[in-house]
Amino acid sequence: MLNMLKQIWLVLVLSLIFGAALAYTDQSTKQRIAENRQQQIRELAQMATVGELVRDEKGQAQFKIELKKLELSDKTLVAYEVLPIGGKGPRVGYAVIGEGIGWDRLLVLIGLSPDLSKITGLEILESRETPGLGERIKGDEFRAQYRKSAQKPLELVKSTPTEDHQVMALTGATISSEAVTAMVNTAVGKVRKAIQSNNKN
Amino acid sequence: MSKSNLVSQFTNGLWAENPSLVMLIGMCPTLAITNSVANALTMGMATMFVLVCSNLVISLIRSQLQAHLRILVYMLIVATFVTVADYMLQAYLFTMSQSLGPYVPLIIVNCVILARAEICAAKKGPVTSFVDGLGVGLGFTFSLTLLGVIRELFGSRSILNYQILPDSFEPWVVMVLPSGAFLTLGLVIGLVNYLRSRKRVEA
Amino acid sequence: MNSNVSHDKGQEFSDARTQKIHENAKVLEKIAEASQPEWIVEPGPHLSDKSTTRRLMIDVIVALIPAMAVAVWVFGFNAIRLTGLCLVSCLATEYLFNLIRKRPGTLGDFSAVVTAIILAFSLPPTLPNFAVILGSVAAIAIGKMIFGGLGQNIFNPAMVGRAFLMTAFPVLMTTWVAPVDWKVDSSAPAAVAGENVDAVSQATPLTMLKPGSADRKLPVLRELIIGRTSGSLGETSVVALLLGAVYLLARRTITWHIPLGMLGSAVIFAGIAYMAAPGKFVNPMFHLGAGAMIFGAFYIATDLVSSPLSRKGQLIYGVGCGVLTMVIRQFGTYPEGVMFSILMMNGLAPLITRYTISKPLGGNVRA
Amino acid sequence: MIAEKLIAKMTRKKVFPRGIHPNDSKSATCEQPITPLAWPAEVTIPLQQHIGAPASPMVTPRQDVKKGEQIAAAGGFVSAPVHSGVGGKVGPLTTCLVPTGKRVPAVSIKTQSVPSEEQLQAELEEYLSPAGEVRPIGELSPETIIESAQNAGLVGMGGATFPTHVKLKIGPNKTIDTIVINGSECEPFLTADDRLMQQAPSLVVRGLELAMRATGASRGVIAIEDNKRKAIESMRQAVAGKSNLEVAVCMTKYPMGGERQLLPAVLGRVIPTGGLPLDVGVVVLNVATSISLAHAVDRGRPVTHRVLTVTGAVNRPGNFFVPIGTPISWVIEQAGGLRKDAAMVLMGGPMMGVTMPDLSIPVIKGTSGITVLSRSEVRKMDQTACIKCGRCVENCPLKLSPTRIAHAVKMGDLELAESFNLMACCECGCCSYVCPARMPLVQYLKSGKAAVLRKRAAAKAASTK
Repeated sequence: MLNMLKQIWLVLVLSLIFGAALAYTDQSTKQRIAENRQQQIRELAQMATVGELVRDEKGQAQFKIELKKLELSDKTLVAYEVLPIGGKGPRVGYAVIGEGIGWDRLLVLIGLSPDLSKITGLEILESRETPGLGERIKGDEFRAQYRKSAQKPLELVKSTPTEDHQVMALTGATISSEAVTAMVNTAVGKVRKAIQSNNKN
Repeated sequence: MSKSNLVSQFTNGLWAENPSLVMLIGMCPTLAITNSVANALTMGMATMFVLVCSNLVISLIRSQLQAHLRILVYMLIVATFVTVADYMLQAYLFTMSQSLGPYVPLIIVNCVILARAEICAAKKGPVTSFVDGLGVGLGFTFSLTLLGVIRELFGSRSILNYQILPDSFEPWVVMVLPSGAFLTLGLVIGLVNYLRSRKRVEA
Repeated sequence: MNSNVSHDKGQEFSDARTQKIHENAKVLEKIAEASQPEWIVEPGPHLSDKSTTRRLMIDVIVALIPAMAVAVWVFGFNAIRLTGLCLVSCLATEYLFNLIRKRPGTLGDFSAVVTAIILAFSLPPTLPNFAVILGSVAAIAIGKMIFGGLGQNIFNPAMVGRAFLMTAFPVLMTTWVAPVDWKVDSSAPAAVAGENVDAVSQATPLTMLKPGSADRKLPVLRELIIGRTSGSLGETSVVALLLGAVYLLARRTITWHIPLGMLGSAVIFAGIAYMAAPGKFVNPMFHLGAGAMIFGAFYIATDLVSSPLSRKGQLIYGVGCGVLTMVIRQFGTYPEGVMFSILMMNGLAPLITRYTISKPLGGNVRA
Repeated sequence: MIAEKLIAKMTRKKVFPRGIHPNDSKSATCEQPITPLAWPAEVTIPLQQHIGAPASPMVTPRQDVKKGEQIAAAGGFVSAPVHSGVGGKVGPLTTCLVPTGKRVPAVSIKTQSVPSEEQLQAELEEYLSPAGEVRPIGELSPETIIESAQNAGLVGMGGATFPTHVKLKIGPNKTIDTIVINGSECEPFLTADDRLMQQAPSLVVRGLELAMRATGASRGVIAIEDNKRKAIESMRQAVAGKSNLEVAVCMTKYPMGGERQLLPAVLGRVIPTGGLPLDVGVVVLNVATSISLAHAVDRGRPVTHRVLTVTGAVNRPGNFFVPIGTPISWVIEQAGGLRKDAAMVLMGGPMMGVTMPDLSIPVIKGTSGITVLSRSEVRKMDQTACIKCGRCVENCPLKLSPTRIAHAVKMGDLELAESFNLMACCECGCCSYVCPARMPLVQYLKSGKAAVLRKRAAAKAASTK
């Protein structure tokens, strides 16, 4: 026993010291990290609903909105109610996080009009698609296509859309385009159902 | 430890034993996150921070190291500093930490750090080890940034997101892809070898 | 003649006949010494087959003439622009590389010409000039010279160049145009060099197969055979390519193993898929005619350097190319898979060689 | 390759897989009857014309020798005595180059009492006709035959120059059932064996029967390529009525005459790598060797002359009956001299023949021909890098991969080369012939083999110390 202790005392001591150090780091950064996450979502939500985001000289976003997380029965769905800053005034809209798989995990944030009838914006939260191909889903032109009525599920086509609910796929990036479209359709469908059932309750 | 020795210990890591261009270790971050200068710089700095800290700590406790437990102790130390670095990045450079993805935690298994711990820190005093960590870390940052500059310039027309090449220049997507990383690394290593061989001939 | 035998000068000869012969011999020796030719001394064998590296390469170039003609007919000036540009930049790259490395010039073996033409033929007709030049440089520099030049490269240089372009400029490399309509364009010159403003964009037969494609008006087989469809420069016309292929086979520049393996396995693969789900998959003959299948099977996969050495290995290699192509076409996102399948099999070629090389007649040498 | 197999089956011709089809270029000399060559002023007879120990000289300078007199004794069992084909005065003992490139001791003889043309012609006729009275085969013991061969200095006259008596002396554990006379003469240009089979078929058969008697073989096969119609015809007539003898017609293909190709083609027996025909119960003899064996036994005639083809860029190509030791320059002069465009002189045929740097080199027992190539025929060495076309692999009659072996040799990795079966190479040169990159493949293989043998010898020497 003594022999063993002789050998491992250093490991034990180091573990204790480092454990404490890590605990301290975690404590001191935890809040900031959470804020960072929230801030990112808030920025994107403003982009998706209001459509613009002004930054000051330091790069700090000037927010016009606040987010209120919706308590939904569907626990897999993360959605926010978008309210004007300070909570005063009518609801700006909704922000929903859509999740799916393109070539890798994809997270998007979809902005919806207050009556859930229109998609007001689409932002990419997390993507690791192929640069130059799939990553072009981040492009403004592609995302702008999604700003349309949410009444009918969107359809992806490969040539110039002829109908309103059609979205044109990116050349050479069909899978990523498909994934985004599918995520939008699912998320919008789910959130509508969830909010309506919430309202009923 | 004399001053000139310290200087040579420092420059050694910068050039003669540059981890990614000469020793060819730490290839994972070298290839994966050098698609932009900002990424490369951050990664290099994070690695340097971990390297310097772990070198210092290992050097301080080197007399107490049990030979068969040393790797365990190294990992313990390295993992701690990597976690600290990761948290710091997430807290203060959030977007950067997002674009680096899992590569910051992966510094733990970067052989550069383990190699320096084994080669230098476990044998030499804290001052030397500190300087060594600084030199190797800077060398690593340098080579990563070099690759980042080339790849970002041709792959996205810009350096540090500041557009350099005109719009008429069609970006070479291949440069920001992993295949572009291999190509660039290969060419840079070729160039380095050519320079080294010329130096040797002259000497 | 330099005699190795020392003469005994004072020798007397017994009879007149013998003496005469000896005198004759001396005269002969003198004549021979005066006019001694420089004998060529070199290792055997002293005869050789007519084929040389250069001839093999020229054969391939000749075989591609019909495809070139069709390319000009289908894509107009762009065909000439692409081929010319590839030729100039490939040859220049090889020349410069040799210059820098202080090696003797290797342009004379014509391999760079073949690489240039095959690269040009595998590019979309409207690819801008800078991309064409970049692709050529990548093909020769990265695909060939870095490995040590002709014969040392693992991958087909032209395909390396194309893969580079494909990853560097994915959009440019997947923008296709419809064939030039000579009736309309007869007054004005066809598409202005490099600028494809006037060109009509049109999906290739294979792109039409992919889900989501709006214009799924598949061309009939006859169109594929003649080649007036959109696609890469030299891959569209089955008949022109086959014409060249027959020439290559007749000249024994290529053997039947790789093309048969590749086309055969592709047809079988596509046939099984077609029989299993006729609605989802198309006729195997369509796959044979569309895209770079024929071009790849006869001209790219048969590249001597990057294919296995043994005949058995070549058959396996061909089958690998065919199956991979069909897997990519039918299950992958890319509409075309010839380039990737050939590059993948290039990587496997040394291994295939290793496992298919024959045992010597009479068994291995006993250690 | 499949088509060839099919044709062979249909025409009942023998063939081996792979190999090459060079232009045989035999038309210049195949119709030229053998003519005797006038004696040169001086002959230089090398004392080592065979594989094995050199012979030791038995003559002293200024001594007179008669035609057919022995001038050197065998230096051991694997060795052969040497006889003079001319009469004259022995010059000082000297050395000379032999076609293999070695410098060996030699005896030079200044010819005297040069025979007239008629005498020469008579000697040739005697050489081409069977001895008048011969002892029936049954009365000769194997030992007598082998001893006669040994005394006559008989060696393989196809080029390998292995002492024939060693070949015929079969060890106690081995049995031989077949003797194959190799009349395929697959080297382009050469027609000496062809002419011998046309002009002296009965001697070939006599030699074959003697060899069968000596080894105890029950079957005799004479293998001839199908481009020698007349030879096939005359040999068929010569074996008519002899049930244990047959003529096997082979397709014309290089290297049909190699033992490792001939036996699979004719008998369907594959010689194991590193083995000999002996290992599959066969002894292979060359046509000229067979004739010399008949002469040695029936007439006691030593090997002093041989028939060889002089062809290519000479003015009067033909087949000549030449005393051994005659310098090439003399032989060429007798064949009308060199044409103006002559560029290369080969001892042997163009495939395996060796270039002569110097025309004073003498004809030896294994010289089957002298081929002179013109400037336009000499292969141009515009060498490029190996393009891995696989033609050498496809055509190697031993199924080796010459390019891989050559590459290993080039890199100095002999072990790798050996693992690719370097030592199995028979040096036929098919690989170099077909190589579009004009790589001297067979040269790499030859030098690799030599290097391995040197290494082994050094290792052996070191271990015995």
